Amino acid sequence: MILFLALITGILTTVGIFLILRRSLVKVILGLAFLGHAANMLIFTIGRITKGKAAFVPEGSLSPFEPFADPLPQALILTAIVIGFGVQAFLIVLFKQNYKSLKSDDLDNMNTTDML
Amino acid sequence: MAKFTLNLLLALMWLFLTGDFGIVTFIEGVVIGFGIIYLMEGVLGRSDYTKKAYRVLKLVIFFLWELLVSNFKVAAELLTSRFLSSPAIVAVPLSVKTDLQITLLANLITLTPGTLSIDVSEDKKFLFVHLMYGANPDKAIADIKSGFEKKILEVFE
Amino acid sequence: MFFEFAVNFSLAITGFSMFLVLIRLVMGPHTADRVVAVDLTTSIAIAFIALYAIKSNETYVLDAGLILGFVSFLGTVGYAYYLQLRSKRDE
Amino acid sequence: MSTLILRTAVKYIIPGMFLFSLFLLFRGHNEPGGGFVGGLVAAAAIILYTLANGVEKAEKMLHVSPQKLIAAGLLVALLAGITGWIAGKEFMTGIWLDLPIPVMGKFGTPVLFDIGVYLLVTGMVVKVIFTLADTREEGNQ
Amino acid sequence: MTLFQILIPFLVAPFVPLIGKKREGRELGIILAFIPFLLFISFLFEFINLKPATITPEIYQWIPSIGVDLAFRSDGLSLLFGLIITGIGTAVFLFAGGYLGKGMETVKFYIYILIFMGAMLGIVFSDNLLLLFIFWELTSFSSFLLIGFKHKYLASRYAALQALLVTGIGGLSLLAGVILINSVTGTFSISAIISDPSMLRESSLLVPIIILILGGAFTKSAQVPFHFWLPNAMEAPTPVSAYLHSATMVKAGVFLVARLNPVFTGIGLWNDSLMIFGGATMVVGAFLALKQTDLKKILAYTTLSVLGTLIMLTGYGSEIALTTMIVYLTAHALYKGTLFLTAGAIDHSTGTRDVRILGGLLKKMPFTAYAGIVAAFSMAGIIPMVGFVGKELLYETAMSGEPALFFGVLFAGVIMVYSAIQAGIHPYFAPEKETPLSPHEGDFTLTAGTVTAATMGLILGILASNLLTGMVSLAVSPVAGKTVDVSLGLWHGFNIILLLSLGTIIAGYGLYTVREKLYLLPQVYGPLEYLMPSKLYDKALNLLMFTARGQTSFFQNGYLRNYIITIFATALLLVGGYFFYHLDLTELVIDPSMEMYEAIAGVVIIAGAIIATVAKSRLYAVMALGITGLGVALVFILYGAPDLALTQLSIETLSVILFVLAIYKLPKFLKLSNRNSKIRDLIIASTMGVFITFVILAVYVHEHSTELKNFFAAESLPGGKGRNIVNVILVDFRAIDTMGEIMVLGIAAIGIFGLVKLVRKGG
Amino acid sequence: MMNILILLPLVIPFFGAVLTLFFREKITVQRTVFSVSSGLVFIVSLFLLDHVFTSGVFSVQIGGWKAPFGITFVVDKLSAIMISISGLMAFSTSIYSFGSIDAEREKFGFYTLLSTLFVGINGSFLTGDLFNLYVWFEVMLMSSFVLIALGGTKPQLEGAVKYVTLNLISSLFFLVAVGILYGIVGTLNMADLAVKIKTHQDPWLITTVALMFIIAFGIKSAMFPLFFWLPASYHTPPAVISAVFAGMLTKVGVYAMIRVFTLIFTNNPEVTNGVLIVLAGATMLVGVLGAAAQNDIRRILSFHIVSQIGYMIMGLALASPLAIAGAVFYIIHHIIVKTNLFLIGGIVNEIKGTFALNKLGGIYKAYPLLGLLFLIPALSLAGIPPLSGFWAKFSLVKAGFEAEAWFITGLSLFVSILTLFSMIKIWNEVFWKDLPEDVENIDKFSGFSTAKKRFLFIPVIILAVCTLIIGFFTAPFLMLPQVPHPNW
Amino acid sequence: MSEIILGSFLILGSLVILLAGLGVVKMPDIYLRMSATTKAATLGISVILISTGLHFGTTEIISRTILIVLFLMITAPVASHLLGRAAYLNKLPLWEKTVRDDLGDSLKNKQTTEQEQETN
Ligand code: NA
Ligand code: NA
Repeated sequence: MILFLALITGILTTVGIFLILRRSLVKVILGLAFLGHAANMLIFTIGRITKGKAAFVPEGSLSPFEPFADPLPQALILTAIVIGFGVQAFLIVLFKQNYKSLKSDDLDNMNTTDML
Repeated sequence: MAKFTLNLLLALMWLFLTGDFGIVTFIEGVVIGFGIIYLMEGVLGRSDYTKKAYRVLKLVIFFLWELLVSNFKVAAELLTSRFLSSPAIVAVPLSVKTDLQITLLANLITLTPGTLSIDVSEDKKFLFVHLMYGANPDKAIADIKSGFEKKILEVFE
Repeated sequence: MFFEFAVNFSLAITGFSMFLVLIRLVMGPHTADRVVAVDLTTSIAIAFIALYAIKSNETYVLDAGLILGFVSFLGTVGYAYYLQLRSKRDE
Repeated sequence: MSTLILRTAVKYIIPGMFLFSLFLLFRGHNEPGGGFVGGLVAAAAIILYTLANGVEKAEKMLHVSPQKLIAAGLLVALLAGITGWIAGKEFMTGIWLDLPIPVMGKFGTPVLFDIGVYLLVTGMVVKVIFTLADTREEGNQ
Repeated sequence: MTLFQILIPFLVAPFVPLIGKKREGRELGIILAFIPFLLFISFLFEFINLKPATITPEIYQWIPSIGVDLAFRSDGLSLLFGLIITGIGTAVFLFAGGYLGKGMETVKFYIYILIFMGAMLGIVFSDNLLLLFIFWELTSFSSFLLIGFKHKYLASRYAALQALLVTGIGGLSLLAGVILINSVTGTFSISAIISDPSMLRESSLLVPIIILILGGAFTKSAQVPFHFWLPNAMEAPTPVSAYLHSATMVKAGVFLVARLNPVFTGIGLWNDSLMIFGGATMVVGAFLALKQTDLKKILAYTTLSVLGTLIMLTGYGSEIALTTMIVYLTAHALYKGTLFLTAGAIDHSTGTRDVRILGGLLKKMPFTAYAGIVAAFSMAGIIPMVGFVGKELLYETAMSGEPALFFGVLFAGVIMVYSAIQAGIHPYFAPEKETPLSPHEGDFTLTAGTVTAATMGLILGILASNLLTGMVSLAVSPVAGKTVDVSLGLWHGFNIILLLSLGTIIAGYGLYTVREKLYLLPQVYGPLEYLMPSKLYDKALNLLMFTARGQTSFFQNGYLRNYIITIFATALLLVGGYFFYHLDLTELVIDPSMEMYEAIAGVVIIAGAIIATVAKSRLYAVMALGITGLGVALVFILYGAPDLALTQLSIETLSVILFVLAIYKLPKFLKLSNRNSKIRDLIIASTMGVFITFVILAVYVHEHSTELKNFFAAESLPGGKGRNIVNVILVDFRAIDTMGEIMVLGIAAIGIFGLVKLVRKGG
Repeated sequence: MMNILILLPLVIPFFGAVLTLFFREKITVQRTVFSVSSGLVFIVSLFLLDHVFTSGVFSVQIGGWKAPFGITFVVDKLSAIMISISGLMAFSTSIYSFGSIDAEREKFGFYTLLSTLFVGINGSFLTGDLFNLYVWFEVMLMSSFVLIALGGTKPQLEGAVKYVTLNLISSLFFLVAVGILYGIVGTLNMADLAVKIKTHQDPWLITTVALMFIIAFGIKSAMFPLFFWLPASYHTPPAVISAVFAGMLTKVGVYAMIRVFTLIFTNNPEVTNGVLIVLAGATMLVGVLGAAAQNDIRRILSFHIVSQIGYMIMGLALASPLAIAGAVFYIIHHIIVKTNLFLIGGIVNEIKGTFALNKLGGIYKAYPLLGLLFLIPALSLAGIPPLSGFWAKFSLVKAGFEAEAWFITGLSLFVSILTLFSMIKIWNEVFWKDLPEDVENIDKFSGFSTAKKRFLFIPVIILAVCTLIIGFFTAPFLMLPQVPHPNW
Repeated sequence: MSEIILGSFLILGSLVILLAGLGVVKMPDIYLRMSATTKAATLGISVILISTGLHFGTTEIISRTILIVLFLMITAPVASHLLGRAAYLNKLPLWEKTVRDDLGDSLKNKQTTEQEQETN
């Protein structure tokens, strides 16, 4: 199952990078979202996974019974997801405004600020 | 009155959600429900909740039955690969008046066999329904009117 | 014994159904068709989750089912909103 | 996208969603949920309303401006942190009332913090949606 | 005391605007000339009372941690330079006021030149190499400001930049040398280094140190091949040329070489380099002076020649050579400063500096004429000028050396005479010609300085056996690193050297008579032109600009995907390369077992991922993202992370709504990338994917510490009062993370609002 | 008391941000809140400085949860210095903003965003937890995203796309690296990481992560070949925003790099420092050449940031105490100087309405004081003694020679002459040369109110004085940082 | 015993869902697809959810599953309506054998629109 998760993470990474290399800004944003998924999956997997048992303290007990999932990577991912959402929302709007001013979402039209 | 009912309903829902039917939870639910209704003031229209339990029940049972039947029909359709004949979009003249009634009708129609509500005319006089079997559209319209619409009208009488 | 089989079988069937729906997602042809597919996928996921709740005996999983219900509906409304704006734009 | 059916359905759905969102918020300390998801569900309810009725009506329904919600959320979170200082402990130390409350369990600054999160998340999402869905000024662009 | 003396000019500089705002230039000049003058007097007293045996450095702590102190040393060499700096300074200060007239520009001028003077004094009195370097750089920069004084002219700006770059490069070389010296000896103190040079002389870094130090000295003193900036620097106002580019700053390199001579003398590299470069500069400068018609250019090229001579003499290293160097240096400062100032006065009054149209000024500008003629005599080495003493010594030294150098010295000597006639005799005695302005003598500010300086040259010559001898012996000992007995005299009787002098004078005059033909000489011959250092400088700058543009448009090419590719390629090369190089595949834990429901979640994720890459419409791609999000949420559910699943699902949907609201206005289709780039991208992307996969597998080889997990589990309920450990982490254990996170959301909201609602025109 | 003080650099601007949110319509309130809060942060930072220099490192456990379980906030010499610089920057830019930011931007949350930006920056300096550092980075980045795009002009939007995308990629590398590190070691507390890494069975895996951090922080700090976002965007927003970014942001990346590579990843210096030194050299050179090719004040200055990041990385890579002290000194110096140069560029723009060299000229004649104020930071940047940049360069060169790193040291010297070249180019074109004849001679500045003029000049003067102070009274600053405390 | 009943229900529910899956693939136009799937999916999911609730047997869980079912029942048809309407507004082609189109007629009466055919 580690292999399975590792593979999925790898595929998400591949897709994410492939997408951010597209010319369409929408695809770039999607690519970043995919990379976000990949990062989350990576943290999730690499922080050691436990099948099925969430990190809850059952009623009548002071601590959870082993085995339970490591809650820390989950907390980190949650933070990362939410941050990612904020960033993605901003990116989407940035994209919208860019489209408004350029009438295009082609990144090849967005290089006036770099030119000599 | 309507708001009060809604408030109680919300409190009840709170009980369901928590799965704890104690009095404190109920009061908690009432308080929270009140807050929500306050927030939505002006949005909720007047609604009349009186004892129409029987008619509601009738409607529900009728609906569930129709739901079941519809699935068998679709199953038959798909499994036998019998090709559909003549679908159609028809305009069903509405007797129900209020938004809630129209919505209810539309939803029930959608959940039942071979019919799918697509739109309501702007004057709320027609419901456009897609029929899987539109060979005899007038019969279908009549079925709707005598089935769901009638029962809904009864409930809201 | 049978129940366990039933759960596994149902999991497999719902999974397969999701797969079928994904085929429609790919086939399209119109965006609205794809939206139907996405909506259905999320809906079926509710059943999947419920079945998994039984299998793993973890009831908290069902909360995800309720959320998924909201999400499915909200998403569909969003897509429909898009399609409607689109249709306006195209006129 | 004002269809009668959607409008009517939404009217009856969203009180439940609000309720559910608060439920998620308050029991999040003990079961799945918390300020984030709670806030997101509350925001989802408002979004539904917005999509069905337009921004203007949604603003009216909400009473407070989303920006204030954001500010309030941050403030509440900060206060939850500072309470630790007031109690003579470190920043963000959990200070608990010794009084059990149903669903929530106990009330303490971490719960207050979660409420801040809830407010902020709701405010944030709503603010964004209002901004994007607001077609009132589209005409002059 | 020395600190105070050096600080004075810096302290006065900020107040110049106050003094000068409403004053005539000459008044300002007179007032400010008191500063160099008073300093001159104070140095003079010090010089008179100097007892070489009792010199102790004056030290103030500055940055003790790196051994940089405000350390000063007033020995004969410093004081001689101090006298030149303040003495010529007095003349220049006086002159400039009248020359420049009233106005803000004059005020600026005095600020710059005060700073320069302070810096120059700093160089010569520093007993700390780094302090010396600081002042060194300050002279370069104030020189930059002064060369570019008439900055509205491109030529001025060009020359200023050139001088700054050339001396700047030299400065860096010097800095490197100084730091290396420090690394070897552990000190910056010049006294300490001189008193025990053995550590340095035996160091393995000796060669680079010498080269680096000479790099600094040679650029500053305009030695071949760095000489080209000096003639260009003549764009500066004439007082500047007189002061910086002949009398003082350009001699900083000579000073440095002289100052460090006791450390390095006797080392072949040191002496040979000085002789070769100095000799070459002497000859090249002299040769280039041949065809000049502009007074200032004539003076500039002969200055080059002299600077070369001075360096060469130091390289000679014998006592007599060093003595010669000091005398020659003093003489040069006096006559060249004067000649520059008279050139300025002539320019000021006639409106031209072209010797071909100057003439007959003897009567119209009698004082200037006096100063010019006396200085020219000194330059030509005619008795009884101090220049004569210098030249006699020079020939004497030259005769003891290599024949090549001897002829070089003679050649330069002839041209000195020739140039002296042109600059100091010709304008006064040649037939009068039409000049742009009708010539007249300026007021005393324009003449007092030159007359005094010229006369000083005369006096020093006449009093060679006592006054000059005293001065020179004090100054030469620090250069030689030992007490040198100096005995100078004006008259040595008729001897071969006198004969040589006579010969050069006659030859010089001879050249003067054929000057019209010399003016027509080409500057350089044939293909040599392409090797001219000034051409090379331009070429280097062009090459720099070409490279700069080329590499910038290569790297910063405007295409986001190229940037991204570069980043990932770098990551793959660095991180991936390192990783796979060390990865031991046999160690990996590969557990291919998989439950059916896991596979379903996997299929959902992968389906979404693949669709996203092939989707041809934006919304379709967005849906694909949603599908993947759903799959990821399922994975979270399967592995015990319900909170993650809830959040993931909600957020995924909200993102969809945002996308929908943002993109509905866009055209539906997008097909922008071509096939080749897709393949390239796929290769990069999948390599990265493989890397990530293997990293996960590699990390699984060893268990990690579960200390944190156990702590959170144990403390969640008792300490955090919650059963949902993830939530307790979020709102309690690591609440400050969450605090930052909600802040991000808040900022995003404000940003989005601002971005949409605030659209400014233009930009 | 210290346990409160240490958090104030975070809490004060946080509270300020909240206040400004509540007073959206009242610009005066927002201005006051922001400048007072940044002033307060500066004052607090002085107390922190005092404390670390008299009593040493101080740390606090957020929420009272002991390390490594809770999040640690640490103030040591390095972070105290960085905090004080950030306070100073916040304060001076606040004044400049009053004079230069348009009312619309002020209304649309400019001060809120600046506040949150500094929350993120200060958080990054103070935290002792690697993931928490990620969070503060994100706070900082998000604020900067908005600030760079706020106003929505076309160049801003175009620049923002690149800025945002590439920085997000950096964040992803950072996040992934932190995740992997947790997977390997099982902890996030920096000090704990340092301890646990030393005894780990797979040092090569740790080094892999270390290299990943080089990529992540390398992008953030605009290192070659990861710097592209910077020259693409830094010249697009209003001058004061460019100034804050130019001064603070990349330096936070370098700061993080110094933290991580002096504290955590010390196990394989041959590889990490080897990589860093090569990249440092390339960064210096590519940056300075990029600047040489530009013809716009802010673009020149932007490329120079890249170049000078190379110096800081060089110091880090040389890794001797002097080298690190030099790198830190370089950071301090560069923040002040570069911010000031951008502010001065902004004043030039206020006067003439452009940053383009070919449309400028004659400023020195009309505004000699501005010329002087330009020369101070410009020459400092080029390392002309005895200005601050010289001491930075000096320390690095000395460290380089001591490490016998001849090539990089020589390169650093060569690059400094090119820096001088660029600064003189600006000086020549903007200040010295006359206004080109085909350019309309406008002077918007003379029409400004006295208050506005003061708002523009005061911060420039403050920063110039700081540059002079650091240059002339270098001793305490050069000793200050030494090596970051190895054991928190 | 109850396990056998619940198990059967689960299987039944999943089969109904499979039906929806087949329907969405096989039906020729979007209206027919929705017609087929909305009810099938809703029914199937509801059956599975209720069975799940009964399996766990606590009020908490049962009430939770009932809530989900109710929510689905309310939203599913609304969603279908929205999509159907949107599809119609986007001029999605009806299946060629469609015999009658009142909605189209009513719209045509209101406005004349040029027919742009879009396939995506
Ligand atoms: Na649904
Ligand atoms: Na549905």
